[in-house]
Amino acid sequence: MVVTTSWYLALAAVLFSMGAVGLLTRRNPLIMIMCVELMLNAVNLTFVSLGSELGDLGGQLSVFFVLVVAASEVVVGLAVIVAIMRRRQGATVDDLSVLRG
Amino acid sequence: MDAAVFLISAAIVLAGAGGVLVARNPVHAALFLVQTLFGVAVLFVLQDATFLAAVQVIVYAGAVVILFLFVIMLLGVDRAEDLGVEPIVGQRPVAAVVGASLLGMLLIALLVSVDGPTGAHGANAPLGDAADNTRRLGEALFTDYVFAVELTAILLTVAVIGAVVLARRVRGPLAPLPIVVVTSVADDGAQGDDGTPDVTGVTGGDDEGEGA
Amino acid sequence: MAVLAAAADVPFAVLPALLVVPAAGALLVAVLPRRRPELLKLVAVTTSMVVAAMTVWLLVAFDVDRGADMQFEFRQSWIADLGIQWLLAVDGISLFLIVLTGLLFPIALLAVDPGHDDRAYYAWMLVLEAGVIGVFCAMDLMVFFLCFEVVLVPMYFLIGRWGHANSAYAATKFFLFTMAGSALMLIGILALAFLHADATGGGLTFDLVELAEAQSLGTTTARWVFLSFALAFAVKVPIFPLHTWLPDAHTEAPTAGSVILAGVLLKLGTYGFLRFGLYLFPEASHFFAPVFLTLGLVGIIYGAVVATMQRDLKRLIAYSSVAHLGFIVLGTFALNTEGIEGGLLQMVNHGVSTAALFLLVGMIYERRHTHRIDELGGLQKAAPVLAAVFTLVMLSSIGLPGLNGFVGEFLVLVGTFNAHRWLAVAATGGVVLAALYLLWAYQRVFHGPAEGGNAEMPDLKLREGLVLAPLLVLIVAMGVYPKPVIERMEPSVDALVAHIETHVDGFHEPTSRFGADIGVGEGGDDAGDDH
Amino acid sequence: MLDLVWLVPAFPLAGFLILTFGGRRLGEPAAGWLATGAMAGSFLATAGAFYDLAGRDVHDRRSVTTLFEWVPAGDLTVDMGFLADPLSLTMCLFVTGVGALIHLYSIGYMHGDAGFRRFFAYLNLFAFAMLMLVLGDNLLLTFLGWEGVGACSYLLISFWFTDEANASAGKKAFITNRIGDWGFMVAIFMTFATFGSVAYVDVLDTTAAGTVATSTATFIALMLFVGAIGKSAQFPLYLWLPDAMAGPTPVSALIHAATMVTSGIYLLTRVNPIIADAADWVPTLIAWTGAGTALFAATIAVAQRDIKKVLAYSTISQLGYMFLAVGCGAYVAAVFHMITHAFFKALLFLGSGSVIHGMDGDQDMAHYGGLRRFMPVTAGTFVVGWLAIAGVPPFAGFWSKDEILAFAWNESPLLWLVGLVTAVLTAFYMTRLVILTFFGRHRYADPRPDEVEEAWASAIAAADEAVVAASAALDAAVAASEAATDEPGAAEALVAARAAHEAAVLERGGIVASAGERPELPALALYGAPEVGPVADRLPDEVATRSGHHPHESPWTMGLPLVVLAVLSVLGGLIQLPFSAATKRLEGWLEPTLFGNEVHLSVGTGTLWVLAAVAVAGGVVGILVAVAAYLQRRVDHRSFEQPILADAWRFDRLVSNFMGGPGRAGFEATADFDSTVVDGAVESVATMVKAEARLLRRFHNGLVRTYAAGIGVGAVGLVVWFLSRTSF
Repeated sequence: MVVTTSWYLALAAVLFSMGAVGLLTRRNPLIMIMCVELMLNAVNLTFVSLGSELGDLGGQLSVFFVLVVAASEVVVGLAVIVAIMRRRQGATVDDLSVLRG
Repeated sequence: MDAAVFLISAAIVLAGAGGVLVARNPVHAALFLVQTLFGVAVLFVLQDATFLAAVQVIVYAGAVVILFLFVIMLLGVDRAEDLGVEPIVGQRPVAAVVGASLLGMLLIALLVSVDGPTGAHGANAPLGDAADNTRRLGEALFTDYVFAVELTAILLTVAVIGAVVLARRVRGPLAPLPIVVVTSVADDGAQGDDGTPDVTGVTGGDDEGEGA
Repeated sequence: MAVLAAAADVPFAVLPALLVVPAAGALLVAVLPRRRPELLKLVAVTTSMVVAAMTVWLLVAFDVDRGADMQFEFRQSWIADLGIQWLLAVDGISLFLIVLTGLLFPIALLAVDPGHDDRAYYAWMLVLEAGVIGVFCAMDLMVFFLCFEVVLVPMYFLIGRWGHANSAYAATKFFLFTMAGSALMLIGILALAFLHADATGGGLTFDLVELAEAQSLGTTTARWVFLSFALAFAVKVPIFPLHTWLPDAHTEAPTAGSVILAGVLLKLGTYGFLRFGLYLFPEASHFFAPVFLTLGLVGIIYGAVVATMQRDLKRLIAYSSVAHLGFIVLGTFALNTEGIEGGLLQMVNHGVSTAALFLLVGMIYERRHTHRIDELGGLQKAAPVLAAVFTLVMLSSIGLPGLNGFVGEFLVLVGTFNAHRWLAVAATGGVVLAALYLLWAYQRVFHGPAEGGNAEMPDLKLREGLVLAPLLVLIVAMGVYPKPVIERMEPSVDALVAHIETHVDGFHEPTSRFGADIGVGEGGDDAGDDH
Repeated sequence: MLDLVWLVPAFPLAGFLILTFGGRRLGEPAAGWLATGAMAGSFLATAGAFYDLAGRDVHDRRSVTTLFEWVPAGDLTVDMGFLADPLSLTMCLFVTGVGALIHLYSIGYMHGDAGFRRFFAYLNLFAFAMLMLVLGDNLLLTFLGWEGVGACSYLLISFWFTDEANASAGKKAFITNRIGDWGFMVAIFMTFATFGSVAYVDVLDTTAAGTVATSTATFIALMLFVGAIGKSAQFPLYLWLPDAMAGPTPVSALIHAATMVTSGIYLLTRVNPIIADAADWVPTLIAWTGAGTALFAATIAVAQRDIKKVLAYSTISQLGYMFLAVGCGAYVAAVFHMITHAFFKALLFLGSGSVIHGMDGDQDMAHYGGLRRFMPVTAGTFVVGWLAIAGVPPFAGFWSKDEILAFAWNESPLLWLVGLVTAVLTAFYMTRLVILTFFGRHRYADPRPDEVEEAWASAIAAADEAVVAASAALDAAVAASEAATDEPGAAEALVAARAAHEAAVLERGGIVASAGERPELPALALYGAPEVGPVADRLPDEVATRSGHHPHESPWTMGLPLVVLAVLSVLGGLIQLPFSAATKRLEGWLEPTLFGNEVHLSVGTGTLWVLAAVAVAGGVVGILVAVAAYLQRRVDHRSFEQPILADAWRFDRLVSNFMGGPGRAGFEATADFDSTVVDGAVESVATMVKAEARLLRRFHNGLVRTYAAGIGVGAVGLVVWFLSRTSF
């Protein structure tokens, strides 16, 4: 039995959805960022698989950039979390609703 | 053979993701994340994207997750999170619906509407085999996409500086963040109810103010 | 005259300079050190003085013989593909309003110091001046709209930051009111331009003259578009039901703010009616004239009556402005030379007189720290000179012949009488009421025994006298010899009336019945049913 | 000389400017002399123009001097031009002449007043405005003067502004005048709409040519009449004139007797062609308004005690005569009476001013009496004025009034009757005034009702105190006797104290009783000093000090004008004697300005003689009755001074009550309407917007995960949308 691109895509879809659900359900900011990473990985997976499907290097190139962006995002995000946690030990995102209208 | 590898790694990936989803302790979640990332890396190899696989392992599993762990240790937020309760009313159902429908939609979109392999080939740089994948990537990055690469460099620098600025320890006592109880979401402030009818809501300015 | 003609076509583009100089001055002030109020004031005043000088030069160089057509025209494409261009010009209608602006700003700046945040204050004042002048000389609808809006911002801050107790409320009220109006006007402008483009098949243009001469809109469309303009102007004027922002704004604004607001800003509306109402939409203006005439009349009587009962001097003057501007609206929509000229003259006169009144009230406020009439009294004993000046200005505002207020008022009424007798007869009643509320206020403030702080209130200082002097001179001069002003306005006004006559079929300028046959019989007959 | 006619108003204007900007250096009396000089110069200029004009041929007696274009707008062109013709110059002559005299008088009258310079500045400004009114060659310029005199009148009435009453009087005058000015303005509009010009030359000639529709002429005439009754204080707009007496007396003489108030008659005379072309009922209306006002005001004057009030109502009444004349088409008679009235009424006012000056500002005739001994000059000249106004031949007033009455008879005997009754009343109240002021007892030192009241009050208070003291003493005595019963003296002391107490109570009872049945003290004590009974010694000190006071005659600056005016009041009649066309100098002189609209008497000479005789007889009757009532005291004067008359038929009160009541309430209501309804609508819009905002802000709860959910839903939605648009 041969692995078609569709398999990868299906996997990516599942992974992405799981990340999304995690993002919506978890309260710990760190874990929420992790969920974002999951979603990014799902996207990367689709890039790579469609790239190889179409025999196009573009897919992998985009993944490269996504990686970079993800990395910097994590860096900044974690910095923000550190800044917050300094002030409020063990704060969950639900506690941080200063911008309430 | 391929199928086996795919299925196994897919299982790993999903298991990891599930772990991240349900792990009550951030540290565990981080470890589950590593697992997922490895799985994805394997899938990359499976698709001859060897360089990306390597980067995936080094950067993600190596750098990012370690960073996560550092933060966790630094802040000692490895306290378990109680998943039994959900403070926000109706958040879980929404999450379920969103997740499910996302899944459905994406499956439809990716599988049906694309209707599988088209056999069409990109006009872009041709995809080599695993051997010269790295070389081709390098060529592409530093010729056609060199400008974008430079941009990423700048982006990273900015990110680093930003991180330093955000995370540096400020002198003196820190202003505590205001605690806003979630259940108080629905209350609408009392502004404007004082005698003077105001077109402006100028008096409404107060509760933005309390953040500072 | 040859000299003047020569002066008129010198290469020096005076109109852009009139916009640029105050703007530049504002920038300069903005970069000066905050801690040097006297320096800031110096810069601001000199800038406005330069502008004033230029406006006076404009007045001198204005070619009376070519009074009808646009002079000092300046054309510079701005946003080419939208057909928007910097198109500035002056004619008899805008000339004196520009001069008035140039005159009032130095006075307002010299008269009172902001007290705090000087830098921002002076910067905003200069921005305001640039905007106002822009409104008066813009001949491109988009540029006009731009300036019309730009004016709001400085005024908002002037009222809000340097005003009295309840200034934030007043400022926002002012802003929202005018904004609501002008938003519609923007739609109107765009509609006009696009419809014109469609009708003519030509490119998009916002050139006022071109649009007005083409008259390419259908009657009904034109009426709707006119209404969108009219609403904006009606708010600015303000016309009767839309006037409530004015008393609040005046009461809360700082003295300089009130001076500029009453002296210049209110004229934006009436000027707009002339330039963008009658000129762009002659048919619609003629069609809606009865409405505005009625509202103008209501404004005259209503404003006067409400003014009579005010307990705050500034509020009282604000309502008197409602009445005076009612006269202007009346004259404008009489649609004949006398009326429109009277309206124009009244704009200038009201600018001078009311500005002077607000300055005087401001001076009283500096001494007694109150605007409330019942807290004042018997001031004439302590400050005879101040009282004398106030009397003069008051009489001019009442419309005493020989002072400036009368000429405009009279022309307006004569014009209205020729067009609509009964309106004029009723409006003349407003003249009686004017005497009522002003004299009563004067009696309560200046007459009677003086007690408490009123008894030893210091009299007018020389500096204040000098600030007031130009206004007083104008008050007398324009009452005794208004001819120079009128003869510069007349050609443009005649052209405007002719424009209306050509574009409204069956419309003839309503004027004196004297002529080929004294049609007195007919004239007499309407008079006949009078009693 | 005629082209220099602009000098006439120029002199007082210059005077005004110098006095205004001349600074402090121009103090007293320099300012006064300067102003008087300006008026004198103006008078000379007028005289020069007068002789120049008189030298011309009769039909050439009209010259227009244009200085510059005043208001050139559209078809309307108004010049700053002066019309010199017999009518305007006649007016100028007595305006400047009488004006100069009154200026001179004021130097003495305003002596020592803080606002000396200001006063003369105002006076000059007034003279300027008045001359503009007279000389203006078009309605608008006349209107300039018209409003100008109104403003100056306002300034001068409220000259002593620290007193609220004066301030209100000034305001009232200005506003009431404005109501008239409304008519004037409308008339100007109509004139322009009809003739395309407001210049007298065009308007009058066109009208005289008879091309104007009756209805138009009627309208214009009516509106001008409205203006005229405002300025000339005719019913119902006369209300301001009595109050205007709050101003300094020279002002009352100049503005509110001689000049300004007559401008209404001047205006109507000026536009006589329009009145002639108007419907017939317009002149009738004018005549009856005049006659009615004359009678109405005369009845009020009978019961006034304030000397200036009497003169004020008498002025209104005399102005009524002039309107009567105008209404009867007797323009010459109107002008004639205007001139003579200017002479004798100015004289009377100045005389009263001199009296008030001598009595230290007291204006109540009840406090006068027998002043002729103290101020002979004033008294003598005043008597002349009295005879003149009472219509006693050969004084000036007789001739003019007689002529008016003749024309009234010519119009309708009923008018004549009203005029005659008025004449009788005039004679009566003027005689009353003269007697009360200059003859009879010197009542100045009499105790006045309020003082007597005071005395009684103090007496009763004292008695009360006595009783209190006595009872206290009694209690003390009782206590003492109880303390020491064996003491021999105690009993006697007790008895004495009790007796003293009873005495005090009795005393008090007596005083209260007599206070109860004491006679009502007459305000006007003609019969010897009022009897104040037991409290005479308790009168306040002022009474004593007053008895030592002696009214003084005024300085020569005040005396001279009186004398001159007295002479004029005697000889004034000479300018128009009814015996022959030759003696009717004024008529011949004014003829060119009347366009032949002067009515000609259709009654025989005999009738005229009879009428004159009757009029004189009426005057004499009035005088005799007054003498009987006030000098010989054969008739009780109270039967004339009815309260309702003293209250001016309650008309003024009625109007002011309305203004203060419903009128004011209406204004208040409008103001509230503005703040509640109009502004309320605006506010309610704002409130609605705020309510919506309050709803919407609930969605912005600040919870990241909620927002995330929103994004998720949005994402799903997007995908759905895309899918729905892709064809499978």
